[in-house]
Amino acid sequence: MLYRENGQFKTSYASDQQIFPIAQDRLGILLLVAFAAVVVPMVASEYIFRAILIPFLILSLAALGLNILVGYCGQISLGTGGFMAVGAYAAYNFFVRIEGMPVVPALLLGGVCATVVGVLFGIPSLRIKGLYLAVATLAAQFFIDWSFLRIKWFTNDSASGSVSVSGLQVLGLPIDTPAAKYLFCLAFLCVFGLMAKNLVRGNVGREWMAMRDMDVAASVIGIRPVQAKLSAFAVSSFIVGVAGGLWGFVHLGSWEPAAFSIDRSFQLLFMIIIGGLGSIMGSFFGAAFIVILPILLNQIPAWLGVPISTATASHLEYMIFGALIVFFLIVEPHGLARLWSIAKEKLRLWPFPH
Amino acid sequence: MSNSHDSSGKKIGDVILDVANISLRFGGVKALTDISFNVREHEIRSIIGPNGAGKSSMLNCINGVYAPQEGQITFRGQRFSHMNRRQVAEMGLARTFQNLALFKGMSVIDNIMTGRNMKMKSNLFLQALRWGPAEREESAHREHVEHIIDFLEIQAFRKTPVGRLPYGLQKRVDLGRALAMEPQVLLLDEPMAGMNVEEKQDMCRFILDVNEEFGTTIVLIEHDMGVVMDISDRVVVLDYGKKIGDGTPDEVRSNEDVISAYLGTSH
Amino acid sequence: MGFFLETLIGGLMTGMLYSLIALGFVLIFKASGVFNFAQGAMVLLAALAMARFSEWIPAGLGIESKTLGNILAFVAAMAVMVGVAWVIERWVLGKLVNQEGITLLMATLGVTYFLDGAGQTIFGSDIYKIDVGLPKDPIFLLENVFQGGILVGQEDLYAALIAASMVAVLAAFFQYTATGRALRAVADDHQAAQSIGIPLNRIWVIVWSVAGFVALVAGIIWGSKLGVQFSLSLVALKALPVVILGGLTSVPGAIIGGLIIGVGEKLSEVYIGSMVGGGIEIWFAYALALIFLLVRPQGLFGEKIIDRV
Amino acid sequence: MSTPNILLNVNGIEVIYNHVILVLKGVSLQVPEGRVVALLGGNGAGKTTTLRAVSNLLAGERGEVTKGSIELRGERIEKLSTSDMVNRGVVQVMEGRHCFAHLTIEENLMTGAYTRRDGKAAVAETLEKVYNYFPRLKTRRTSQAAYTSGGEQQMCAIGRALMANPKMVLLDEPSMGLAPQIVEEVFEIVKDLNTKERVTFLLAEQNTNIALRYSDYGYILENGRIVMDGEARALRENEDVKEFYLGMGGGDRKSFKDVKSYKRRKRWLA
Amino acid sequence: QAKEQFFPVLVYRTGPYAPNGVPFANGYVDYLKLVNANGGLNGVKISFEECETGYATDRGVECYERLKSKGATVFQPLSTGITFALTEKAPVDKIPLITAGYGRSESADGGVFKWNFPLLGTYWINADALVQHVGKKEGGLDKLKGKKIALVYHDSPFGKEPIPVLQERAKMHGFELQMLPVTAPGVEQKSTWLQIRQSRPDYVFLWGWGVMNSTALKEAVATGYPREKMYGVWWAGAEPDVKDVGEAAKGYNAAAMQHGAQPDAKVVQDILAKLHGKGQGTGPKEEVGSVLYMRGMISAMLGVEGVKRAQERFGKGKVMSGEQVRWGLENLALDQKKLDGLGFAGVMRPVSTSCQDHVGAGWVRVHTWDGKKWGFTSDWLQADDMILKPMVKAAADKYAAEKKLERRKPEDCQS
Ligand SMILES: Nc1ncnc2c1ncn2[C@@H]1O[C@H](COP(=O)(O)OP(=O)(O)OP(=O)(O)O)[C@@H](O)[C@H]1O
Ligand SMILES: Nc1ncnc2c1ncn2[C@@H]1O[C@H](COP(=O)(O)OP(=O)(O)OP(=O)(O)O)[C@@H](O)[C@H]1O
Ligand SMILES: CC(C)C[C@H](N)C(=O)O
Ligand SMILES: [Mg+2]
Ligand SMILES: [Mg+2]
Repeated sequence: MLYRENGQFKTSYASDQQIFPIAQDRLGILLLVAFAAVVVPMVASEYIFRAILIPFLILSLAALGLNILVGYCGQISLGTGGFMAVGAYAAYNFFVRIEGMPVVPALLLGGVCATVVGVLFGIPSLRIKGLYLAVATLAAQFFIDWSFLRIKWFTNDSASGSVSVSGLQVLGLPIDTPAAKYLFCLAFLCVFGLMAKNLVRGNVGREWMAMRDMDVAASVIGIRPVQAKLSAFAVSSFIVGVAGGLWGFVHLGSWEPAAFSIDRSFQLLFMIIIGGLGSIMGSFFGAAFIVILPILLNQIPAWLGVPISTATASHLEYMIFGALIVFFLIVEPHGLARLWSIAKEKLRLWPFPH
Repeated sequence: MSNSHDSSGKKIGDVILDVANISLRFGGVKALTDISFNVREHEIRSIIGPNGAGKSSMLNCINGVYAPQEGQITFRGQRFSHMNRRQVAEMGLARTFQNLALFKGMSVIDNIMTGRNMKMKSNLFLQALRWGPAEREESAHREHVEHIIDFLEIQAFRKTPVGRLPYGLQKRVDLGRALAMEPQVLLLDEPMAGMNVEEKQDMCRFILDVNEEFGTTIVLIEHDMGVVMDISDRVVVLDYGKKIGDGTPDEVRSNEDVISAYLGTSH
Repeated sequence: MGFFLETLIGGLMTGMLYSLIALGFVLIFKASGVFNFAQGAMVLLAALAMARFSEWIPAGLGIESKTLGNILAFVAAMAVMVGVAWVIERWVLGKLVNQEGITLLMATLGVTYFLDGAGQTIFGSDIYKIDVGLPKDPIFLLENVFQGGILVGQEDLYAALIAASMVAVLAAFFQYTATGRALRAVADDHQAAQSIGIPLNRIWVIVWSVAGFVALVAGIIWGSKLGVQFSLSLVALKALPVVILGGLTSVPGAIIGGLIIGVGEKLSEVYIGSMVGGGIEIWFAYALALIFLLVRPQGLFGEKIIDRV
Repeated sequence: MSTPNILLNVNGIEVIYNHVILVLKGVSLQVPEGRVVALLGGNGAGKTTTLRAVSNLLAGERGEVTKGSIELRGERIEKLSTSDMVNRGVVQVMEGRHCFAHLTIEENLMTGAYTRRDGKAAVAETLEKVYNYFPRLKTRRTSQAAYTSGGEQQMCAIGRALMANPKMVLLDEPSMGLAPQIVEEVFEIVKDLNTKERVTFLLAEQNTNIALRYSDYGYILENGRIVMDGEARALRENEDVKEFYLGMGGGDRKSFKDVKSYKRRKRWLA
Repeated sequence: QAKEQFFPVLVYRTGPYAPNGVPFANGYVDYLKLVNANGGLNGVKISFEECETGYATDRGVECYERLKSKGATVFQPLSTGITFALTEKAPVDKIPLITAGYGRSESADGGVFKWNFPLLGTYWINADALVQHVGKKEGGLDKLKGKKIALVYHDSPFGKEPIPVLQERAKMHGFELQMLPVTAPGVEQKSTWLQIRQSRPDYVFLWGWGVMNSTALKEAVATGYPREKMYGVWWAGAEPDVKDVGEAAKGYNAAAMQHGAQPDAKVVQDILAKLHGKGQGTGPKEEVGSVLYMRGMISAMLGVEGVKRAQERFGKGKVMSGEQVRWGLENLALDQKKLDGLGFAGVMRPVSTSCQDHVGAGWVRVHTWDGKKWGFTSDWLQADDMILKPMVKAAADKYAAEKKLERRKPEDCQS
């Protein structure tokens, strides 16, 4: 039906404080979740699951975590890959070293380890800001990478540094089919997405944003920088760590530190910038853009039946991808999420412009 | 509560804030030299002076943004050689900023809600789940903030990101955020800059209301002498970091030093 | 002792080479407030252009002299870089005036992808050679003092000299000329700079061209050291700790930062790395930068981060 | 339409920010050469937006002129860049100072002379002139702009514009944050430049009182529309203007203390 | 619709490893084309599609998923990292992996790694052969006592593969092993080579790939380490590794996975005549027959022969399934005659695999760069099974235990 806000009067603050104050939005989200949980598993092919949907969900989750830190709290981090690695390797250790450890607690414990490491590396943020902090967080990235390559204990003494897990199950249900894996990730994403949304629209979220927008003013109204920043690091690394665990356990199954290299850190950062800093929705948009677009671009020549060589195709893919990034930034510097909300705003006003 | 508009009828209390021999230097620049003055409870105390006199720096010392090299500040009986921002805020001191220090990416409501952060107690987990108490707390504070929004007459802009508001309204939001802290002492740094007469009148009304209804003590920096002389109980005058006058508006107005340094003859 | 000195000198030389790349970052940041992620891609593109033109031009025109061939190739490669600068201004930055730093950074990322793709499409993705006659053989100093002498790479030595002189020129330019001042103004506030009539578009073309020139020089030196192929663009990653350690806005900082990082990472790798299994230099460089930043958050020579209400 | 002595002609412009926010809804105004024209109006009326439209600074705010035309000496200028405008002698002093934070006060001023081509000596002369206007700047000349006080920054912004030796200045809220005498001085400078050097001014001001005292003509803008215009003198006498913009409803100036209306207080208590 | 056997082609023609990835890919594709030109697999045409992995594991996995759904029946991941990831997936999807000369060394054990085929050699074989070779140079393995060998390796699973064997050998013969990791992609090696200059190892083993190799050679030149004492893995012994170092790399040695650069081989001449001669070749003509081109060709040939072998059992002229190809690979019997017939005379030796042995032949030669081209400088070497067998078995058992797998039963070997 028509997308209208009119006539929906809020009679209490609680109702105005809902996640999606507009009824059509609520309905839309419900439908979307239902679609994702019920329809998609029935229609998607194995390739779509394994190569597109599962990576998309997991990276969305990681982007969501990173967005809390960068988008909401304003602390640019390039150590995300590292924190994901901590989550993955820690979960791995819990999983293989403790007999009978179920998957979900292992992943959550992995997240907890990532939290600890994240907070540790977050401490410099109390002094270092902006791009300086961004580059400094690379110290975390490279150090963590190195540790997992070099310290054999972390990889259960595997000679190559590569580890693998198998036989995942939740409450006796095996997670081996692509659809099961997909639903498993989807569940994580929904739960964490909801919790993150709650956080950012509550007091903690406001404290983060206040730190981001103007830290002096924030401290003057009584926000404690230490607490605000470190809590952002903690929450963010927790989510990122869990995403790392999922990436290793569910998507790759077997991985080496390179799976969480600096490229991953950059990739995640790009996702949230393109998607929209400080927007939960933006994390999803960004992940979709960065995960799916190259795959699509890569396949377009094949679909069109244009016989160009792989090299040319992937160079073209790079060029088009780069051009699209620039294009979207020019259209809307605040990311796809903002573009989306402008579109909605226009829709709301339609057919009366302005 | 008094309903007289006359300053003589207002209960002015004891000294709540006492600034003693404050000196502040930045490298070679002496922003403040040996400044002392006090502020009494419930009064409206103005600080005036030419540009660069050190007025904003004075406020910055009071709420802990700057640490003066010398001197003490006594607030509600506690003495500090330099103030801790959080502690000061907890003790009931709030301020607005000359160069708008709003949280640009947040909506009006959220900006004002941040003023209540110290009063919100529920922890991270409760907030993540929006479990009962967290939800109730949020609603309660939201209600308070809505009152402030009504009071400042910015209902229409509730959800607008503050960065998009015109300057004058941003100043109001700044005030709103400070009010949300329910402060005992409110420091206002040029709250009326960039407003026309009508808007200044509104702003004065807000300030006076707060002062009278809640007994909030106000420290005001302002360049509009009309406003300062009309609403303040006492005025401090700074010039080049030194105090050159202190007293009631009438006393200050007739002080020769003040006239030559600041007011000029045209006033 | 001899070995220590050798490592030290090796570190200093490598550091200078990092500085050369860091310089490109600093230049653009200082002059437009953009953290140019594409610096590495520019180095690669410039090197590719130089390498291929120095094959194509002599072959096409039948030029025998290697020097002449190299000079022509240099000119052609520079023309490519100016073209890139123009395109970036016209299609990217010009449309993003007054946006936040992070948005601009992201845009340069788009540029990176584009240049990587375009460069390899045009110039190929094989490994190519740049030979501008930098001597490759090592020289040995103080052979009478230390057994075996102290090894110094001649190529590195030349490169270091070139880097140092470029830094000196650029530092003076920023501090003492009116254009330099205007550039710094642009970095502070695009809109205000426009309001007083600084033509952002022209300025940006110039700055990016200069950065292109720096990239070309860096590309030639690194390219003749490593060979020209894709990984050249990754060298930029090594310049990041240098830039922040020296200060994002300081030209001389790029040099000092480079020296500190170069020495720090080589010494650490050789002396600490061998105890813990090696491969620590990359994170050590960053950790070193981090430690310096804890003391000076704006880097050694960077402008103080303004934090006022 | 433009007669020779109309320097700036703004013709029914509409401005939209971010593709959705319509701010100016058909604003027209003329600025004759050598005059001082004031643009008045409350918060959010669209004064700044109008000035930005003229100086072409809208793009950076993601705004655009979607209707109408702007002419400078008969030439359409919507497509020009800001620096073209400066080269044609039109300089804007932006609202909110916008000094170059990392540059010293003097460097700020000197960048203002970026477009000057008349030699170092002439620039130095203008610099001296600006220091004469604002002695306070001279004492703070080596200080980084970010670390000067609000008023000092305002002076710096005005001074910086003057360094370009403009033919026309778009002044946005020059009085903001300045001490009363300085405000007076700024307007004296306006008058001075206007009479001696025939510099044309278009000024957006909240301080209606002083703006109307120093200008020849005024436009009042509310909600993106011009609601009234006329000779400054006439406007000053207008009853509505007196009440709403000069705070002198019904004759004398009211004390700020007495403006509280019962209605509002009641709402606050409720 | 004609019958087609689909061959996925994972390649990297862009990115840091492109200079090495391209000739390999060209050889691979050219061979497939050649097979088609010669009438296909007993009448079944080969169709193939390239997918760019950039040598990145996640993209490799994506390629795998994509091409798998198009009916791929045998994968060659062309990266040890990707192989590790796919080793988990292949058994589920029932698609065999050929990792000729790379991958997990323990996957030589077909009893555990049913779907992996590290044909022609694993890194353990490579490392062992090199030790034997330098031993011979010294005049006997016992002469290695007290010597020092530095291993300069790509800091990744690939680079770490040879370590267990080298350590084992070091223990046996009493030489010292100095391990020097190089962070990928390997453009910064100054400190590595300073350390080498200081510790003066008798030999340097270079376990590199891509730009790391040429950089290592340049640093060796810059620090004056004799190239003659450097021995590369078989992925560090091709033209792109030495090309831009040129003369200065003279004397540098590398293992050859049987073949070297052999532009004169019959199969190469066939390709030149039947493809490049008609303008249907892939890549530049001059590179046909270069080391990596040959390797690509051989890898493709192994896959093709696997399919053909399967057809022998399951029906000639039919399209084979993954499981059938797996059987074919497990029962390869490429004797010299067959090889010669295919045009590989002088290029390689017979290969025959079995249920237990997924390598088929562990022959190594050493070739040396003379400043212009690679030429063989050693006899055939063979890894010492006495040493490797138990190691492979132990490692495979460990893997099986971790994964809770059973060793394959004899009857499983029949299927
Ligand atoms: N960048 C922007 N994006 C969106 N809306 C904007 C932007 N700038 C201004 N506006 C809107 O345009 C309207 C007019 O603003 P403008 O700044 O022109 O007013 P003004 O008359 O200068 O007010 P003031 O006296 O407060 O400076 C306001 O409602 C404001 O919210
Ligand atoms: N952080 C700082 N570093 C250096 N100098 C400073 C700093 N803060 C203030 N100053 C200087 O101290 C003096 C007083 O500044 P302050 O901002 O207190 O003036 P003010 O009285 O508020 O003036 P205005 O009315 O113009 O706002 C000024 O000359 C200013 O340049
Ligand atoms: C061609 C590649 C398989 C070689 C690479 N070094 C690896 O083993 O990963
Ligand atoms: Mg001030
Ligand atoms: Mg305005």
